[in-house]
This record gives sequence, structure tokens and C-alpha cells, in this order.
Amino acid sequence: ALSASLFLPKGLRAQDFPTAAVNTTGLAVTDTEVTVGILHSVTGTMSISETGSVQAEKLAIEQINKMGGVLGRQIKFVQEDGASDWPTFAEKARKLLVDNKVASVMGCWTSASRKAVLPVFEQYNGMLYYPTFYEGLEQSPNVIYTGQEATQQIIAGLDWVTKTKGAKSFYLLGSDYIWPRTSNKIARKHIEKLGLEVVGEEYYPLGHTQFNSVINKIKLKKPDVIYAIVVGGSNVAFYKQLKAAGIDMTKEKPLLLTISVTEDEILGIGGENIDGAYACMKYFQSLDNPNNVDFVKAFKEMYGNDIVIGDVTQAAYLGPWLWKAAVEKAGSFDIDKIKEASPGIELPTAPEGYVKVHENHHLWSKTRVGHAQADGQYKVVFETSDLVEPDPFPEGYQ
Amino acid sequence: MFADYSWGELLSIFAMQGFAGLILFSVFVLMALGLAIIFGQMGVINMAHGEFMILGAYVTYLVSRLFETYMPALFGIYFFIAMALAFVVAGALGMVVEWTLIRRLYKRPLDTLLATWGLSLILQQLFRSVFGPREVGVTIPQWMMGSLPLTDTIEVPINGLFVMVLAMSISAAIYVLMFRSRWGLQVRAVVANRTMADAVGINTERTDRLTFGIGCGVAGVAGAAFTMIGSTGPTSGQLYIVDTFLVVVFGGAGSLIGTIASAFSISQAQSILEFFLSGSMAKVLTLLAVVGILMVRPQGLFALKLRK
Amino acid sequence: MATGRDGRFLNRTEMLGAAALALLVFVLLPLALDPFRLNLFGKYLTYAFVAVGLVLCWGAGGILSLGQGIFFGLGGYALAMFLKLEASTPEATAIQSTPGIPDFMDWNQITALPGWWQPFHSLTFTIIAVVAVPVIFAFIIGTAMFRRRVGGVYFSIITQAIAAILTILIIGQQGYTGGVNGITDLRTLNGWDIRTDEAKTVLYFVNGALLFGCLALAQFVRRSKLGRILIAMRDREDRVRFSGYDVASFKIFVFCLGAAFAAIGGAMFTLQVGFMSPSFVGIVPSIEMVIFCAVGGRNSILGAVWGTLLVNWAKTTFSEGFPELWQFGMGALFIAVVLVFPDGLAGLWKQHVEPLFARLKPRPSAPQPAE
Amino acid sequence: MLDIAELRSAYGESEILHGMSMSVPKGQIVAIMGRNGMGKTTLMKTLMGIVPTKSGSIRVGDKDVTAMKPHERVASGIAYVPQGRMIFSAMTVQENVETGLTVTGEKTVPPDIYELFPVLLEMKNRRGGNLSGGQQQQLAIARALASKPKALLLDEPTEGIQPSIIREMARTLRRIRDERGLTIIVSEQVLSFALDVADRVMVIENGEIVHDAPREGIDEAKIARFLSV
Amino acid sequence: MSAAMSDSKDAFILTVEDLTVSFDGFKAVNGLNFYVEPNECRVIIGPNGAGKTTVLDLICGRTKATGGSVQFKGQELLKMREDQIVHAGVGRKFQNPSVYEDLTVFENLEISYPRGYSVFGALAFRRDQAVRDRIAEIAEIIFLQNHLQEKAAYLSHGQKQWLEIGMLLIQDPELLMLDEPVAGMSVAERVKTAELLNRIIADRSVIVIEHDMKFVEDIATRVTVLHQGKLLAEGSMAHVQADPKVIEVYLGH
Ligand SMILES: Nc1ncnc2c1ncn2[C@@H]1O[C@H](COP(=O)(O)OP(=O)(O)OP(=O)(O)O)[C@@H](O)[C@H]1O
Ligand SMILES: Nc1ncnc2c1ncn2[C@@H]1O[C@H](COP(=O)(O)OP(=O)(O)OP(=O)(O)O)[C@@H](O)[C@H]1O
Ligand SMILES: NC(N)=O
Ligand SMILES: [Mg+2]
Ligand SMILES: [Mg+2]
Repeated sequence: ALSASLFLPKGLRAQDFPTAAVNTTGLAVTDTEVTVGILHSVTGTMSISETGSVQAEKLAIEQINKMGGVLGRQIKFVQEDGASDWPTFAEKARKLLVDNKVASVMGCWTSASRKAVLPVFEQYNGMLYYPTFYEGLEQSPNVIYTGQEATQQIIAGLDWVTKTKGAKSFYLLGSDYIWPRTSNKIARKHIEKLGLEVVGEEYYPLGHTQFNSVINKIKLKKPDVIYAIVVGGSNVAFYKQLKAAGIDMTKEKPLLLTISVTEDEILGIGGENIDGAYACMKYFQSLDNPNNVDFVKAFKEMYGNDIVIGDVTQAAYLGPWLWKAAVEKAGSFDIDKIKEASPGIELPTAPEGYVKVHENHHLWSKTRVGHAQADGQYKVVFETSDLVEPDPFPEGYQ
Repeated sequence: MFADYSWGELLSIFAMQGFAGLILFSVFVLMALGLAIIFGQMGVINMAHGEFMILGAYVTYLVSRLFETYMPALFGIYFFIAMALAFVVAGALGMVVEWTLIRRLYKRPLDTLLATWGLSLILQQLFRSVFGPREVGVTIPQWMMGSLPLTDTIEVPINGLFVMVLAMSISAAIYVLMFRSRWGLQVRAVVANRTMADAVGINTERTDRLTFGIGCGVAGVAGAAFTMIGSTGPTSGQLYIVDTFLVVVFGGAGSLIGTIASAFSISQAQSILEFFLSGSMAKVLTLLAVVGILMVRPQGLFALKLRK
Repeated sequence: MATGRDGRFLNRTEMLGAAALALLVFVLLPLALDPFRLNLFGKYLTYAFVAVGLVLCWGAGGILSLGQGIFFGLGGYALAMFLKLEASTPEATAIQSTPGIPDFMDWNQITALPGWWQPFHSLTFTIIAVVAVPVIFAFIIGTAMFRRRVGGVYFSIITQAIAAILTILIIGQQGYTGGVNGITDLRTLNGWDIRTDEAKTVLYFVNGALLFGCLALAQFVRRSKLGRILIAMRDREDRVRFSGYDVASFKIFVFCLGAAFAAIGGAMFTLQVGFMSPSFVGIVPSIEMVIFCAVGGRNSILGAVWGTLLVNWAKTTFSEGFPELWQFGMGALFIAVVLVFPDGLAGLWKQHVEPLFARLKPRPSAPQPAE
Repeated sequence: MLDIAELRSAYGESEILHGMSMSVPKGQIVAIMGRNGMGKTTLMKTLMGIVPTKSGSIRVGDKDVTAMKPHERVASGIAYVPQGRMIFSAMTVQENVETGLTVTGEKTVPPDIYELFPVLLEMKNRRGGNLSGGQQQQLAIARALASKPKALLLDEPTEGIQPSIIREMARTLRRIRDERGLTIIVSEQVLSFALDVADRVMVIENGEIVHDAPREGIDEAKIARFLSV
Repeated sequence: MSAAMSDSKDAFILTVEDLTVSFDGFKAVNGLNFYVEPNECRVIIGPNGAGKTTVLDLICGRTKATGGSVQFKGQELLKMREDQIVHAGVGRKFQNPSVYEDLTVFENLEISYPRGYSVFGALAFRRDQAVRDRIAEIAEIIFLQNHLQEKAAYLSHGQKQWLEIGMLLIQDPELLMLDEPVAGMSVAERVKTAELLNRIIADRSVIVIEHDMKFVEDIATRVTVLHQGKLLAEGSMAHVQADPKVIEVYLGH
């Protein structure tokens, strides 16, 4: 890679950017290398979800390095385990920023872990690339949110089911924490705005595995749409029990719309158990565009053919690229300059298609509806024509 | 909370929830039976019980993949083979663990808690290293999917029915084994007084090993059954452990009938409450009731009356 | 174990052990570590409060609580509530739909501060609540259980269930508690920024001083007749009863004392880490705290502190070095402790270090217990 | 029947039996007497394999049992009634007796055992732990007899037993011996019972046999002197 | 017995009337009456399973009675908690020696010293001269004056029995109840124990359960014979020993 950089065009070679000039704040940047952090759970319950993110981030870093790195410097990473425990995330975040002086961190999955590290990033002025779809109500100068905030993900999907499927009544359910609750709050407001009806709303503790009661309630209420935001291992139980209870999602009613089941979760649920459900998010592995074809190919080359790629994994992949773009735009690794440079950055090569960083540090992105197939993949049945503007503090939905 | 429903609806709610409770009951029974032997009889506080269940689940996963790949024609019956294998594998590991670890701790029951906690960490990491951190999906044979409609609102899921039958047969088998067989007599004697049991002619080491192995084996079978309704990941086992201990303790640690009665009352309470309250509150109330009753009856629902 | 046979407050080895610990905590660590690492050790030391309480309850009294996280959490939450209110000034929260209330309440559509949060505007009230709330809770649990003569494993499992209940409640009532996220983004204590390195260093020393206070209190209890009654109770509860003691009230007392220690630890945790979350209330942390105590040696007050430091330091080191494999190391450590060193570090010290001293008696050198 | 040669055993560092030898022929009842702490129980436990043998040998008939585990010794024909009874308290009286059947393979308790101790038949479904002290003692003997031993070890069996039963026990033990050709070793503090039951009396002191005499023409005063002080 | 009945009840330190306990229908003690006078040594004998231990359990609050009354100096014991019964002046020794093995003889006695019964009392308790003197005094009585600093675990069986008696003595109870105190003791120890008991009877009442007739003879002022939870006979040792019913069910021919 080093010899390759000799032939790089001017403007991409390390010698064109003296370290003293591009790193005025003592970050871990040398003449040849720059260190970033990867902070996800590789142990504990969340490792199920976060593994994909780690893989995607490593892939992006490798690809960037192959292309000559960032400002001619190879990216080195320090990986820490958040161990599915929020205080550990905070501790490791401090370690990365204070001890390792990393130039940026790709990390976190749950909102709880993000909330735990947020003050750390703000205090030590670090840069976090956070990949998960989340509840919004947050906008930190030290975070770039590469997943969708709640309104982006939710509203287009609801509009789609009401328009094309004629849905009139909804049953909301989810795991009991802030993201599902906030998302359902937005969904409820939107449903009521449309003049339609919410016939039930339920939450279950994380890790809950018995959904027979709520399934019974659903049967009794006969909603048009089951709007499900169950996360993690509970999903497996939920969809298996739904199927066993005779709710056939391949039929028109009730229809199931989820914003929490990516291809990763289907791996555990089993394609046959979720066949026919709809998911609303910005990325599906089956997206048919050249960027994505290359991405999926590279991903499988690195991690094997059996691997699947979900929405968050793709968003995590964007992290290193967006950071690279920001550094190059700023011509510096300094955090303050990156913060300033980030809004307006465009990434035409994203697997999900063209994206752009908003003033509010979230991404403009398209929202899509996928139809789950028995083979564990989603078929894209709808996509917004334009990029949806991120709106973390949505008027009228709070 | 009843006002929202008509009488007819209420009736079918209770029927449906009662049935859902029965499935939950079977789940609890399956979880607790192995522990009723290991903890209730042997007094070993096995914090790795959940991991033994998950081991059974992973075995089932492997067998299902094997059948899918090499014997798709026989896929309908793979589950029975998986269950048997889950029993053998979990039981064998149990025996190894007893031999290397547990047998040194019979005089220090509280220490078994710490040692098995360490064991559970190791097993979790082992699962993660071997099977990856993601959940694995077990394909359920076609005949176990779907449900039998009883009325237009009440449907009986076939896998639930299967779990129920399984739970009942294993309970019966264990009951006979523990209380109607010579072997059970020996187990109880060993548990009561290891030295004395040896001195009346019982091979206590073999008995201990087998007992622990059978308890773990039953956990493995439970894990196999859970693949039909729950998730299989490296840390899934932890979800069950508190509930499982509570079921055993609530029943009265030494009593198998107690375990079953306790599983029944907890599951029914939770199931009915869940319909009218949020899932979290139902769980809180059920647990509170259990704790409350245990304070009034510290020895559990069914306890032996023995003079001190 | 040492039960004041000679009537002195500390015997020779205990004195050496305490001096060694003080040297480590107040001199060596602050000199050797950068503020970040020092803060980490400060965090570990907050768990030591719990472990010391467990030595009294479990080691001496035979009461194994698997729910100490309850008290650690309650203490921590009480202080976090105060700090959160202080951080939620109308100016700081202007962006919210209801400014002036904690952010998580706003996210959960709560529009006014709930009544039971109001007193936490007062620091005095909060400081009292940090200890009083967990102690009252422990008193209620203890009274209900020990008066009914719930003991042994039953007690352990019931405390575990209560920890589970409390966790579910905190998570379920997120509008009032912050849910899974916990109470985050705490900034100042009466205007003093607790996030700076200097503040963290000061807090570290305050924490250390409080810990030594608790150690002294624990030692006083053990040296007293009450300490001997605890040991007697652990071995022959019936005999104690028939010697005229109301056994339950003694158990309730140590349980409450253990809860108070845990609560102080929790509050110091909140201050040093800057947030509190339900992941400290539940079963897993509660069991881990028992393990700290066991690794140190369940009968040794100082051992509990050493054990806590060792396990946490090992956990951090393993997990930094081998993020994907560190659980093997931890699991093996616990098993090793149970099988090979049933009396933990304190046992090792007694077996291997003390005889050394005995031989070197004329001029005892600086002690360096296993760490 | 029971031959002990140069038997040494110890609890950890402290040796209790210092090379004890004795030989008890088939059908003989030996009373081992001695003050508290002189090693009677230790001898029984060593014979049973509960306390490890440091050196020396133990033979039952022509079988060397020195290296055997306790349950293997039971299978070789030794049975043990420990001091303090140690019945399985959560199990019923009948189940307690049945544990003794492990080595014989029998399915049901032979009726002659209940004939010896009718109170046990009466209480066969009661939990062992609920019996009175004396009842438990009878149960412990019945449990030992259930394994059809060749040699029976009884450690202070009269402790806590009412006088009439003690007297009867002496008769019973002799009868069992007569009927089954059993070798019996019984440890005892009380001379009168020892004289009632035994064919031969030994006195143990500090882990060594200091007196060994057949009952006929025994010097009671001399034994009493060993037992007092 | 009839003589005792005719006295006013105040003359008795312990009055047991119509005492009954049933375990799942089995009446272990069945309508039992008996009376203990001050400064007497009452021995209870009776067949194994007669209910002797159960009677002591009922008096000291270890087992809850089904019916009847137990009055100690006019106080109803059946309604009191174990520790309250102790405070009222009733001490109980168990059948198996029950001492704190992890503590020294001194500490065993100290714990039983009747001061600092409450939690805070125990915290404030100081080992002053009065305590030391009293412990020394008791240790002498129970033949353990040279073993004060020994761990109780290392005592012989008989010494543990004595220690437990000492732990009761230090509380200075008015009624002392001993369940088979010489079981497992050597002949010599039995003699010493009898001597010990005779010495302490001087200023208190004692109830002893025992099967060793020689020992009973040495200590008893009066003997009560229980059978199947009921009173079978009562009187002097000689009287009871001659009773054909007692011979039939207990002593043997
Ligand atoms: N587990 C043990 N560990 C160490 N020493 C022991 C142990 N058990 C007994 N001893 C010691 O061994 C010696 C012999 O004890 P043993 O029990 O054999 O005596 P004994 O003759 O049966 O007395 P007793 O008449 O009281 O039953 C005693 O000094 C006793 O203290
Ligand atoms: N908890 C119980 N459940 C059932 N039966 C019991 C219980 N406690 C005692 N018994 C029965 O009550 C009777 C009296 O027992 P107790 O122990 O009082 O006898 P005892 O007179 O002390 O006999 P010993 O002289 O053998 O010690 C016995 O038959 C016993 O089996
Ligand atoms: N942000 C989430 N999905 O927790
Ligand atoms: Mg003995
Ligand atoms: Mg008795």
C-alpha cells in the first residue's frame, strides 16, 4: 500500500499533508498512519446485532487503505468491546479518546450505549459515527448519525401501507425501551393524523420470549396492520409464535410492518417464519444498484458466502467513508474542522445509493419497503422518489 | 380493565390465555425439571443451567442443518434425533463438569454458584467462538407448524402442543426415575448424606455423576424444544436462569410435584395478567406474588415437613 | 477467623494489610496512573463498598444476597436524580418541548416533573436519601424474610428475584427513570463540574476516604460482640436463638449495613462515572459483586477490596487485550478461585505471606499482598 | 473373618490408630471399649473406608478390602451403624432400609428385619428424620442388616436407647449372630451392655489395644479401671 | 401427683397443662399435665418416641403446640418467641452438643453472657472485668478452666456437652432443661456430670431427660415417666422403678 501511495495523484499523498499541519490537537496521527476506534459489543446479548457493524467497518477501512488511505495515511484501528453494558461503553470510549487518542470512533448500536458515550465524546471532543436507526431527539456536534432517525424510517412506510394496502387499523408493539416507544409515538401521531385508528399498543421487556398473549389480543382486535418493533432475540420467539398461532403474513390481513427486522435478524428467525412481512428501512441487501452489487460482493469475499447484510451493517459501512470524506474536505484530522466540514458531504458511492450529510449531522436518505421472502431476503416493493430529510426534532410528532 | 371487553370476548380471552399459559407452563416445566434434579435434589446451584439448555439448542441446530443438507427426505423426523442427541451431548458435558468441578464442591454448596457462573461465561464464549455471535435459526419441520383451530378465536399451535406433550412425558419419566426406581432411592440417599450412602453400599461417585448428567441432559432436551419457540444465541441461556430457579424454589426445592405446581401457577398468573396489563407489569406482579408467597411459606408450595 | 481474640481493633497483619492498601490507594495509584486510569480504579473501588458489605453479610453472617445491585443502584439513582435535575435547567433544556425537566422525561411525553422527583432538588435531602432509601428497602426485605426465617439459598434466590423485579420496573417506567438508558449526561454537583480530570481526581480521593471509613466501620462491627454473634449465627442459628437473641434483628441489621455500604458505593459510582443505569441493579452485576468478594476471600474485609481491584483490573486488561476472548479468562479465574483458593486472596496471604513474616519477624519489610 | 494387621490411620497430620492388629473369627461378637476420644469411632471409620488407611491391611474373610471404597467394602460384606445414626431424614423408614439393599440386589425388604424391629414396620411410611432418637438407632441397625453383611460394625449402638431395648438388643445381636453366623464388632462405653453382648472384650486406649480378653472369667475391675480416670 | 395438685399453683415454677401437639394427626404429646417445683431436679424418662424431646421443644418454643398451656412463673410460654422465653429464665440444652465450633470456649461463654441482647447492645458490649470473672467462674464449674482459649471444635464430645451447659449457666436461668446430657459420655464423665448437676441444682430447677438409670438415680428428686405422649407415672425413683407399667414399657424385665 505504501509503494502504491507514491503513484497517487497529488493531493492524496501523505507528504502533501505534513502531520503538524493536519493534526494540531495531538490525535494519533503519524506521517504514515492514523488510528481510529471501533467500539461495539462483541460479547453479551448485543453482540448478535453489532457483529455486522464491526465487519462492515473493517471492510470499509480495508478498502480505504487499499485506495491509499486518508490524506495518504493508512487507517489503523483499535477495537474495544462494549460487552453489551452501557457503562463499559462509556469507559471504553474514554479509553479510546484519552489513551489511544483516536481520530474518530465507529461505534455503538443501542441508543442506551450512545447515550452513555455521548457526554464522553462531547467532553473530550471526539467524533462518533453511529450506525443504527434510532429515535431521534438528539443532535450532537460530535456524532454523525449514519442510520435513519425515526421520522425518516416511519412516515414513508405508514403512508405506503395506507395508500397501497388500504390499511385502516394498526396494532403497535415493541420492546420496552426508548427507540420502540418513541417510534411508536411518532407512528401513532401519524396514523391519527391520517384519520386512522390505533387499536392497541404493547411493550415487552428486552429478551422476552412469550408473545402468546399479545398474539391473542391481536386476534381479538383484528387490526389491518401489526406494527412491530421487537428487537434482538425476542424477534425469534415473536415470529415463530405468530406463525404457530396461525397468523399467516403472506395473506393480505393482518399485514405485518416492522422497522426492526433486518436480514441479520432473519438469520435467527428463519426466513420461513417471517415470509410475507414488510420492513421499512433505508437499505436491503437485495437492492439492485451497482454500488450495492460491489459492496455485497466485497463483503462476501471477506466474510464468506453465508453472510447477510442488514440496514445497520450498511450504515456502519458508511462511517469510515464519511469520515474520510470529511477529513479530505477539511484537509485536516482536527475534530473541530471535521465537525464543520461534515454537513453537505455527499457520498454517491454508498450501497444504499447517493446520501448526503445534513446540517443536523444526520443523513438524507431514501426510505424503502421490503417484502420478506422465505429465503431470508427482502424484495424491495417501494422506495421514496426523493431523499427524505432527517428531522430529529419533528414538529408535531413530539 | 374488563370494561373494554364483552362477556363473550372475556370468556374466549380466558380460554385463550389459559391455553397460552399452558404453553408457558410447559416451557417452565422443561426449564425447571433439570434444575429440580441438580438444585432441588443435589443442592448444586447451577448458574450454567441456561447454557446447558442452549447447548441442546445448538445441537438441534447442527442436526437440522445436517438433515437439510444430507437427508432432506427425513427432515420431518430430525427433531426426535436432535432431542436424543441434545440429551446425550448435554448429559455428557454435565458428567465431565461434575467430574472436574462439581464433585469437589459438595461440601460448599454456595461455592457451586461461583464456579458454575465461571463455567457459564466459558460456555457462552465457547458458543460464540464456535457458532458466531449471531443467533442461529433452526428450521422447524413442516408438520410442527401451524395450528389446529378449536373455535374461530381459539387455536392450538401444534408446536405448543408438542412442547406440552414433551414436558409431561419428561416429568412423568423423571418422577418414576426419582421416586419409583431403585436408582432414585440411591440418588436421594447420596444427596441426604454422601458419606453414609457410601457406607451402606451405594457408589456415590457414579450416582452423583449420573444424576448431574441426567439433570444437564434434561436441560439439553429443553433447549432442543425451545428452538421451536425461542432464540438460540450464545447468551440466550441467561434469559432463563432466574425464572428457572424461582420456579424450583417456589415449588419447594426438594419436591418434583412442587416444581410442576409452581410452574403451573406462575405461568397461569403471568399469562392472564399479561392480557390486561403490560408485559412488564405482568411480569413484575407475578414475580412479586411469588416473592410474597415465599415470604409467607419460605419452604415453597410443597415442602417436606421435617423436624429440625 | 480473626474475631478479636486479643481485643485489639486491628491485629498485626490486619494493620499491615490496611497500611498496604492505603499506600496503594492513596499514594501508588495516584502517582502511577493518568487521570483516566485513576478514574477507572476509582470506579472499581466503588464496587469494593459492596464487597465489604458482603463480607459482613455473607462471610460473617452467612447471608448471601444476590441482590446487592439493588442497593448499589438505589444509592446511585438517588444521587443521579439530584445531578440530573441540576443539569436540566430550563436554559440547558431549551430545545425540549417542556424545558426544565430531565431530557428522558421529555422524550416520554412527560410534561411536568413528578412529585417524587421534587425533593431531589435538595442536596441535603439527596444525601440522606442515598443511604436512607436503600436501607429502608433493605429493612423491609430483611424484616419480611428473616422474621419468616427465610434463609440460605432461598434468601439468595429471592433477592435475585427482587433485583429482577426492580430492573424490570426501572426499565418499564422509563418516563420516570430513564429506562434502559439510565440517567445520563450528569454534569455538575452544586455547580462544580464533575467531568473534569481534576474533579475526577478529587472524587477518587473522596471515594478512597469513604471506603476506608466503611472499612473501619466494618472492622468495628466484626470486632464487637455483634460480629461474634454473626459467626455464631452462621454456624448454629438455633443455639443463638436459645441463648436469648432475636436472630432476625441481627440479620436485618447486617443486611441493612451491607445495603448502606452498597448505596454509598453506588452514589460514588454515579459521581465518578457520570451516569447510572439499570445495568447495575440487575442480577448479573449483583453476582459479579459476590464474585469480587469471593476472590478476595469472603471472610476478609481487606481481602474484599483487593479482590474487587484484582477482578476488575483483570477484566479491563483481558478485554482490552483480547476483546473477543476475555470471557474465557474471567470464567477460568472464578473457577480457579473456587477450586484452588477457596479463601481467596486473603487465604493466599494467610497461607503464604504470613508464615514469611513470621520468619522475618525481627524486621518486617513492606508488605505487598497479591494483586 | 475380620483380620486387621498393623493398621494406621490419621486425620490429616494427626495419627489416631498406631498400628493396630486384631483378628476376629466368624461368629464372634467383640466389644471394643474405651474412654472418649480413644479411637473407637476412628477404628470403625477406618474399617469402613471413610477414614483413609495410612498403612496396614484389612481383610474380610479371604478378601483384602484395604484399597476399597466404602461401597465396595459393603459389597464385600461389611456393614456399619455409625455413632449418631445418620439415617436419611427426608426418606421414609422403608426407603432408608431399602438403601441397604443396594448390594444385595433384592427388591423388597426381607421380613425378618421388621420382625427384629417391629416399630419400624409400624412407622414404615414416616420420614426417618421425624423418628425419635431411639427409633432412629433401630432404623440404622436395620439398614445395616439389610445388606446381609458378614461383619457388622456398631458404634455405640446403645446411645439414647431405652433400657428395655438395650437389653433386648443384646439378645437380638446374639440371635442374629447365631442365625447368620455374623461377626460383630460393637464399640461401647457401658460395661454392663458389653458383658451382655460380647464374647470378647477389648479395650482401646490412644489408638492401641491395651487389653483383650474373652468374656469368661473377665476381670471387670480391671476394665472399669481403664474406663474411669 | 395428687399431692402436687393440692398445692396452690403458685408453688410451681412450671405448670404444664393439657399440652398437646399433633403432627399430621399423630399426637406426639397428648393432653399432658405436669408440674415442676422450684429447686427440684425432675427427670423425664420414657420409651423411645414417648414424646420427651417434643415436650422440651414445646416448652422452649421450638415447636408450636396444638393446644394446652405452659406457664412459667405465671407467664404463658406458648405465646412467646424463643428468645423471649430465654429472657424469662428458661434455658435449654439440645440432645447433640450444640456449641459454636468456630469460636473459643471463652467466646462461646461470652456470647451467652446475659448482656447486650439487642443489636446495639451487642455493638456496645465491652468485655469488662465482670464478664471475665463470671466466665472464669462458670468455666471452673464445667471443668473447662484450662481450655478457655481453645476453639470449641477441638473439645471432646463430653467437654462440648459441658460447655453447652456452661453457656446456659452463665445466663443464670431459673429453669434449666437438658436433653440426654450424658449420651456419648464415658463412665467417668457421667460421674462428673452428675456431680456438676447436683451442684447447680441448689438455686434453680432442672428438667433432665435421660435413659441412663444409674445417672438418673444420682440426680433425680422426682421422676416423670412419659408414654405415647401421656403421663404414665410420676414419683421418686424407687417408686417409678417399681411400677409394673414402667417396667413393662420402659425398663424391661
Ligand atoms: N475429623 C477429625 N479430625 C481430626 N481429629 C479427629 C476427627 N475426628 C476425631 N478426631 C480425634 O481423633 C481422636 C479419636 O476420636 P474417636 O472419635 O475415634 O474417639 P472415640 O473413641 O470414638 O470417642 P467417643 O467415645 O467420644 O465416641 C480424638 O482425639 C478426636 O479428637
Ligand atoms: N415433626 C414430626 N413429624 C412427625 N412425627 C414426629 C415429629 N416430631 C416427632 N414426631 C414423633 O413424635 C414421637 C415423639 O418423639 P420424641 O423425639 O419427642 O421422642 P423422645 O421421647 O424424645 O424419644 P427418644 O428417647 O428416642 O429421644 C416420635 O414417635 C416421633 O416419631
Ligand atoms: N437505536 C436503537 N435501535 O436502539
Ligand atoms: Mg466414637
Ligand atoms: Mg429425644
